[in-house]
Amino acid sequence: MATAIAIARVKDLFASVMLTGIYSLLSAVFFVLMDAVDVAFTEASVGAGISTILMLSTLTLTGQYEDPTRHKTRTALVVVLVTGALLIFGTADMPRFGDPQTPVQTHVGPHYLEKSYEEIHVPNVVTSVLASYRGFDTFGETVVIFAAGIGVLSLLGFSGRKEKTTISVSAPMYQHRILRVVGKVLIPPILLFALYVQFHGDFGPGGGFQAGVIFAAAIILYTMLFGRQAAEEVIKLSWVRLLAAVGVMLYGSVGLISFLNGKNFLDYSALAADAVSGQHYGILLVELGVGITVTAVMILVFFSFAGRVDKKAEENE
Amino acid sequence: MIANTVLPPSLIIFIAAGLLFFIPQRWRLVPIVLAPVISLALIWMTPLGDNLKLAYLNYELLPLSVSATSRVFATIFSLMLLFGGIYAYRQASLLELMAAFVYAGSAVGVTCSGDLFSLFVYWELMAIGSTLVIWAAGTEKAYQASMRYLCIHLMGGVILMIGIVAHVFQTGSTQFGAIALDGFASYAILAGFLINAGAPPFSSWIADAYPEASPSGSVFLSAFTTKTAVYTLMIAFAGNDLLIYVGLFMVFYGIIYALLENDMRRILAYSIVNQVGFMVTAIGIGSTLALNGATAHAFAHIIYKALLLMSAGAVLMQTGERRCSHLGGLFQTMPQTAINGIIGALAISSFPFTSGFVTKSLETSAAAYEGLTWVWFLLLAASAGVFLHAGIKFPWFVFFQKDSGKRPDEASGNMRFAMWVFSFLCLAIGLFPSAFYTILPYPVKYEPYTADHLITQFQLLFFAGFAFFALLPLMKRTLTISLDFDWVYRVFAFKLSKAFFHLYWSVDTAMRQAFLKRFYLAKDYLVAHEPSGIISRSRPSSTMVIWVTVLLSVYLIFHFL
Amino acid sequence: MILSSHFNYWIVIVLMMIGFFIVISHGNLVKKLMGLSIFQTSVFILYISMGKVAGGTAPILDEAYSVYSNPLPHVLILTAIVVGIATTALGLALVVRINEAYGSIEEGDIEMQDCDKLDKENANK
Amino acid sequence: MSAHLPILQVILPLLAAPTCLLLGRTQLLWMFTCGVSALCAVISFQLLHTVHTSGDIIYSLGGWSAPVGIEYRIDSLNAFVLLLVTSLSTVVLCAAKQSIAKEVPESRQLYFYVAFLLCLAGLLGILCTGDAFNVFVFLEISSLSTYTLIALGRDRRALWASYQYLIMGTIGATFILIGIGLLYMITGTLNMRDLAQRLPDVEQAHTLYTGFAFFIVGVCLKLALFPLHLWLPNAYAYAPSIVTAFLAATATKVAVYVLIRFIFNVFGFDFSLSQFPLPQIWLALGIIGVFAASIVAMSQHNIKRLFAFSSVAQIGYIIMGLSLGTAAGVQAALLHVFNHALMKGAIFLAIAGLCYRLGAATMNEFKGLGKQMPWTMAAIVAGGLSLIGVPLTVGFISKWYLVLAFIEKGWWMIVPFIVIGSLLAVVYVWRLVECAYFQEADSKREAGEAPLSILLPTWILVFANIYFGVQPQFTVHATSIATLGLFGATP
Repeated sequence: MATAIAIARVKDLFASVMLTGIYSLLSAVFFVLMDAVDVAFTEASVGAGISTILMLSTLTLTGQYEDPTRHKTRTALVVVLVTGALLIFGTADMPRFGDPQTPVQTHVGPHYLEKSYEEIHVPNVVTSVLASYRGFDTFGETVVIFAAGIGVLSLLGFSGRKEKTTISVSAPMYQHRILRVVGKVLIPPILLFALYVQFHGDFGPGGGFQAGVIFAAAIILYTMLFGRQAAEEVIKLSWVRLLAAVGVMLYGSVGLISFLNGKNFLDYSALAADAVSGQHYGILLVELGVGITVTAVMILVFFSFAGRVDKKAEENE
Repeated sequence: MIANTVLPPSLIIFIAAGLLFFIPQRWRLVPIVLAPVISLALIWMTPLGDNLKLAYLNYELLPLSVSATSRVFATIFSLMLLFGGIYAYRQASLLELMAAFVYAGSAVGVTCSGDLFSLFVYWELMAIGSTLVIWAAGTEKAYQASMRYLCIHLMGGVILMIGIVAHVFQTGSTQFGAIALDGFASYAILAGFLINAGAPPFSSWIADAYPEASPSGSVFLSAFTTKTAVYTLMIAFAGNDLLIYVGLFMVFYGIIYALLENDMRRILAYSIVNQVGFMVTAIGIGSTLALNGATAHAFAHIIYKALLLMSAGAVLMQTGERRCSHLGGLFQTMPQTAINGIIGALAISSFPFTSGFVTKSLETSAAAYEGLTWVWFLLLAASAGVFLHAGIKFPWFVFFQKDSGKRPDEASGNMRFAMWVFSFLCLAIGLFPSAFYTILPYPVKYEPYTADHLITQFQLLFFAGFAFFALLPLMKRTLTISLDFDWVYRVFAFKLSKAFFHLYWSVDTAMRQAFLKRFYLAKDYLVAHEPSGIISRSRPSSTMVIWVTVLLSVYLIFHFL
Repeated sequence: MILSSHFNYWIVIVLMMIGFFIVISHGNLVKKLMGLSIFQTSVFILYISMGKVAGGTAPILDEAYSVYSNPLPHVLILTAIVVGIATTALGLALVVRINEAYGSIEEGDIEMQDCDKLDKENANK
Repeated sequence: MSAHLPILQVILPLLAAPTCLLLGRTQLLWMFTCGVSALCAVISFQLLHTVHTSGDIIYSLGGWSAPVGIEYRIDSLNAFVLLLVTSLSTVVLCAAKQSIAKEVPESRQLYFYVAFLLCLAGLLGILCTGDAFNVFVFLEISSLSTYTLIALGRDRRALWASYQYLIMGTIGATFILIGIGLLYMITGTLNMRDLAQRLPDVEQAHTLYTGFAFFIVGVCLKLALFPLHLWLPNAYAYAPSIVTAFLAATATKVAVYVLIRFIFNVFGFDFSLSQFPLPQIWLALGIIGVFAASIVAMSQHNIKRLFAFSSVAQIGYIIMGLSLGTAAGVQAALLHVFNHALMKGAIFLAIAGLCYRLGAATMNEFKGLGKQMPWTMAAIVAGGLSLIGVPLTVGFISKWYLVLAFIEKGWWMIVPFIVIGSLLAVVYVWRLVECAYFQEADSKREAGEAPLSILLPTWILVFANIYFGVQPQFTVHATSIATLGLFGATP
C-alpha cells in the first residue's frame, strides 16, 4: 500500500515503473500467503516481468519525467475519499475473511475440491478448473492475449527491414561481456524451466500461461543481450505471428474435435476411450495451445516495442 | 371499378409532385392540371365509407375513408390546387410547386383519413410542405418566417401526437370520429387542431408567415392549413361550446388587426383568422345548419380568399410594392386584376349575390335558430367589420384612392385565367345557391334570398361603407383607423378592445421572442464555439473517471439511505 | 471481530481508490496506466481474499492436507491478470503512437492541440 | 450439428480470426470475413427460430453442467439480439472492402479484419453466455479489439480517442468484474440462473448493494449512458467509418442487453427497481441525456460526431424505457435497440460512402451534396427521418411503443419530453438537409456517387428501416416474446 502511494507521488516515471514492479512482487507474495500459488506465479512473471519491461521500453520512447501539474486534485481527493468511505461502509456485512462457512466455500467450490480428482485425475485443482471445468474462460483468455497481440501489432507493426546496424540499441546490455556469457549459460536452463512449467502444471503451480511468459522472457533476454537482429535471425517474426494464431487454433480445434465426436465443445472426454485420460490429453493440448500463443504474443509485443526503440534511435542519429 | 377507386387521391398528387421534378418547364402544366382533375374524379368515384384497410402495429389504418364532409373539403382542395397551380406555374420556382403539391396532397389526405394515424402522418407532411412553400420565396425574411412557422407547427404536431397516443391508449381504437372533450387526450388533440386553425394564443403565425411567401405561395397557404383544421374540428369536436368563444375571439382579433395593418397581404392574412373564426364559431354551435354553414363557408372562403390573394399577388408581382399607402390608381392599367379583386372583396364581405352571402348567412342564421342571440349579433357586427377591412379597404387603397403614379402592366395570362375562374365561381355560388347546397354534407332547407335578409345585409354594408368613406380623411392621415359605425357609443369599447388586442399581441410576440432567445442563449452557453463549449468539448479522461466515481457514490448513497 | 475480518477488503478499497486517484489527477498517460493496473490489482486481491480458508492450503491435492482454499477465484484471477496485462500492453502501444503523433504524453498538451485543431477547422468554415 | 449451434455461433468468428493470419490477400480476407459473418447470421436466425418454436437452448461447455462448468443459454431475448448483431455486422462488412481500402493503410488491413472478427466474436460471446464471469472475458475480447479498430483511424485523434476509451473501458470492465466478484462472494456461484435463485436469500444486503452499484455503473459506462458517454463521441468520430457503423449498430446494444439481462434476470425486478430509486435516477439521466446530447449534436460540424451525440441521445430513450420496469417499457427499449441499430447503421454506412469520396464528413463538405451524391444523401436523410421518428419508419415504431409504455404506467409528464426530444432531432437533421440540398458547393469539387459496394448495403439498411417501419410485426413479435420470457422467468 505504501508502494502504491509512492507510485502516486513520484514524478520520475522510471522510478515509478520500478515501484510498480515491486508492488507486483509484493502482491505476489500476498497471493502466496493467500494460498494462491498459481496466481502468485503469474503475477510475479507478468507484473514484475513483462509489464515492467514494456513500460520501460515505452519510457525510452517517450521520456522519463512527467509534467508535475495535477488536474482537479482536490475534487479527485474528495470524490475518492467519499467513495472509499462508502465502500468501506459497504463491506460491513461481507462474509468474514477466511471463514470456511461463506457461500463461496460452500456452494460450488467444494465440487472442484472433492470431485475433480476422480473426474479429471489432476492434483492441481486450479489446473483442472482452469483447463477443463472453466476451459472456455481460458479459451477466452487466450483470445484476449491474441487480440492484444493483434492490437499492438496493428499499432506499432514490425519495424521495416533496415540494413543491419552493428550494435542495436535494443541490446542495451551488449557491452557487458560478463552478462553475455552468463546469459548464454542461463538461457537454455530458462527454456528448459519453461518447458517444465508447461508440462508440470498438472501437479504443481504452473501451466501454459506461466510457461509461455517464461519462454518469452528467455527470448527477450537473448534479444537484450545480442540485439534484435540477432534474435530475428533465430526466430522469424512472421512465423511467430503465425504461431500466435496456431496456439488459439490448437485450443479451438481440441474443442472442435470433441464435438465432431458428438460431445459438447471442449468436452475432453471425447478425446480418448477413457474419459479420465481424455481429460488428461485435453488439458495437455490446451495448455500447450495457451503456451504457444502466450509465448508468441509476448515476443511479438516485445519486438514491436523494441522495433520502435530502434527506429527512434536511428532517427536520432 | 373498385380497383380503380381504391387509389387514394392524395397519392396521385404526390406522384405529380415527384413528376414535376423530372418534367421540363414547358410540360409542367400537364401534371399540374391532370393531377387535381384525376384526384377530383377519384374523390367523387370513391364510394362513401372506409375503402382501404391496412394493418399497422396492432391497429387498423383507414387511409381512404370518404364522408360527405370530407368530399366537400377534398373537392375544394383539389380545385384550389388546380387553379392555384395554373396561377403559379409560370413564375413559381420548382421547389414551390413541388412543395405546394405535397402540401395540397396531404391536405386532401387529411380529409380522407379515417384513422388518427394516417391523419397524423398527413398532418406532419402538410407542415413540412407548407414550410417549404414559404421558404421557396427565397428571401432571408421568408427563411426566418418559415422557421418560426415550422416551430409552431411541429409543436402543434407534438401536442397532437401526444393527444393521439393518449387517446388511442384510452379508447383502444384509432378511429377518427367525434371525440368527447374529457380528459387530457382530447384536450391535447383539440389544442393540436386549434393551433393549425390559428386560434389564440397562436394566431399570429398566420400573419407572420403567409405574407412572406411568394405571391403564388401565399395563395396556396391561404387555402389548406386552416381549412383542414376546420375540417378536423368539425369531425371531432362539433357542438362544443368552447369553440364558440374561441371562434368569436378569432373573428374580432382578425378584424382589428386587419384594420391596423398596412401591408396588403397581411390584411388578407388577418382576415383569414377572422373568417376561420366564423367557421370555428359555427362548429361550436354544432347544429346541422351550422355545420353546413361552416363547410360551405370554408368552400367559398378558399375561393374568394385565394382570389383576393391572387389579385394582391398580381399587384405585388407587377409593382413590387406591398404597402397599401404606396399603391393606388392601379385600376387604370390593371383593370382585370382590379375587377377580380373587387369581386373577391364583395364575396368576403358577404355582399348579396356572391358566395360569401349564401354561405356566411348559413352560419349567422344557425346562431339565430339555436337561440344564441348574442352570438348572432356579434357575427353580424363582425360581417360589417369584414366589409370595412377587406371589402373596402383593400380594393380601395390598391386600385383607386389617389393615383400613386404607378402604371404596371396587366398580370400574365395564366394568372388572369385563374382569377377569372374563381371570380366566376364566387358569383355562381352566389347566384345559384341551391345547386351548391346539394353537395353539402347535410340536407339544406335554407333560402338566403329573403327580402328581410337582403335588407338587413344591405343596411349593414351600406352603413359600414358610409362610415368608411366618411372617415377616409382620418384614415389617410394616420394610416390606421379608430372608428365603428355607432361610434359615439362604441368608441370606448373599440378602444378598449384595441388596447386589449395590442396587449395580447405584444405579450404573445414577446413571449415567443423571449423563448427563442432563451433557447438560443442556452444553446450558445452550452455548446458555443463547438470544441470548447461546456458539454460538447471532448473531455479529458480525468473528468470521465470523476463522473464514474461520482455516479458510483450516488448509487451507493441511495442504497445505504 | 469485524476489524481483522475485513481488513483485507479495506486494503482492497484503499488500493482501488489510490489507483483511481492516480488516473484522475495525473496527466501523464503512462502514469494513468499504472494507476489502472493498481486498480486492477486491488480487484485481484479482493477475489483471492474471498477464496481463502483459514488454516487451508494451496489447492493442490495431497494426502497430507485436508483443508484447501477455493480454487475457483484463483482461476478467475489468472484470467483477469492476463486480461490486465493485455490491456496494459495495448495501452502502452497506444501511448507510443500518441507520443509519435502529438510529441507529448501529457493529457493537457494533447487536449490543447486537439482544441487548436478543431478551432482551426471551424475557422476555415 | 444443430445441437451445437449456440457454440458455433461464437467460435466460428473466434477461430476465423486467427485463420485470417493464414490468408494473404485482402480480397480473400474480405470474402472470408463476410462469409463467416453471414454464416453467423444464418446460425442466429436458426437459433431464433428454434427458440421461438421449442424453447430455450442450454449448452454446457466441456460437458460440465451449469454451476460447475460454463453454460450457454439461448432464450428469446439474446437470440433476438444475436440476430441483430450478426446481420448488421454482415451488412456492414459487405461495405467494408472499399471503404477500408481507402481509409486504412494496406499493411494494416489484415489487422482490421482480424480485430473485426474478434470484436464480433466477443459481442456474440457476451450474448450467448449464461455465466457471469464469462461475460467479463468476452467483454474484454470485444473491448480490446475495439480499441484496436478505433486506433486504425487515419486522424491522430483516433489514437487519443482509443486511449481514452481504453481507460474508460477498462474501468468499466473492472467495475463489472468487481460487481461479479461481490455477487460471487455472497452466493458462491457465477452462473446467472443460479445467481438469480440464490440472490433473494442473501443476507448480506450491503454487499449486494455495493456489487449491484458497481455492476450498473460498469455497464452504463459501456453503453455510454449520460454522463458516462464522454468517451463515445470521439471514438465514433475518428474511427474508420466502417468501424463507426459497426460499433454504433452493435456494441452499445450488447451492453444494453447485458443490462437488461442482469437487472431483470439476475437481480430480479423487486430488487432492482423497487428497493431503491434506480428508475428515478435512470429516468432523470435518460431525459437529461436526450436533451443535452441532442442540443450538443445541433452545433457539431463533424457529421460523425453529430450522429455520435445523437447515439447518446438515443441511449437515453432506451434507458427511459428500461426505467419503467414494465413489460411495455422493456419491449419499447428492445424495439429501440433494434431500430436504432438499423438507423445508425444506415446513416454511418452512408457517411462511410461520403468519406470514401470526400475524405471527410464535415458540414462544409456537405454543401451541394444533394445534387452530387443523391443516393447517399437520400440514405442519410431517410436515416435521419427515422431518427426523428417520422411515421412509416422504424423510429416511429419505437417512439410509439415508448410513449405508450409511459402512458400505460401513468407517467404523463414524461411523454412531452420524449416527443420534444425527437423534435430536437429534427433540428440537427434539418441542418444537414439544408446544407446538402440548399447550399451550393463552394469549390468546384467533382464528387460522384459513392461506390456501389457501399451504396448497396446502405440501401439495404435504409430499406430495412422502412420495411420494419411499415411491417413491424416481426420485431414486435420477437420483442414481445423476449419480454414475456424475461417477465415469466422472474415472477
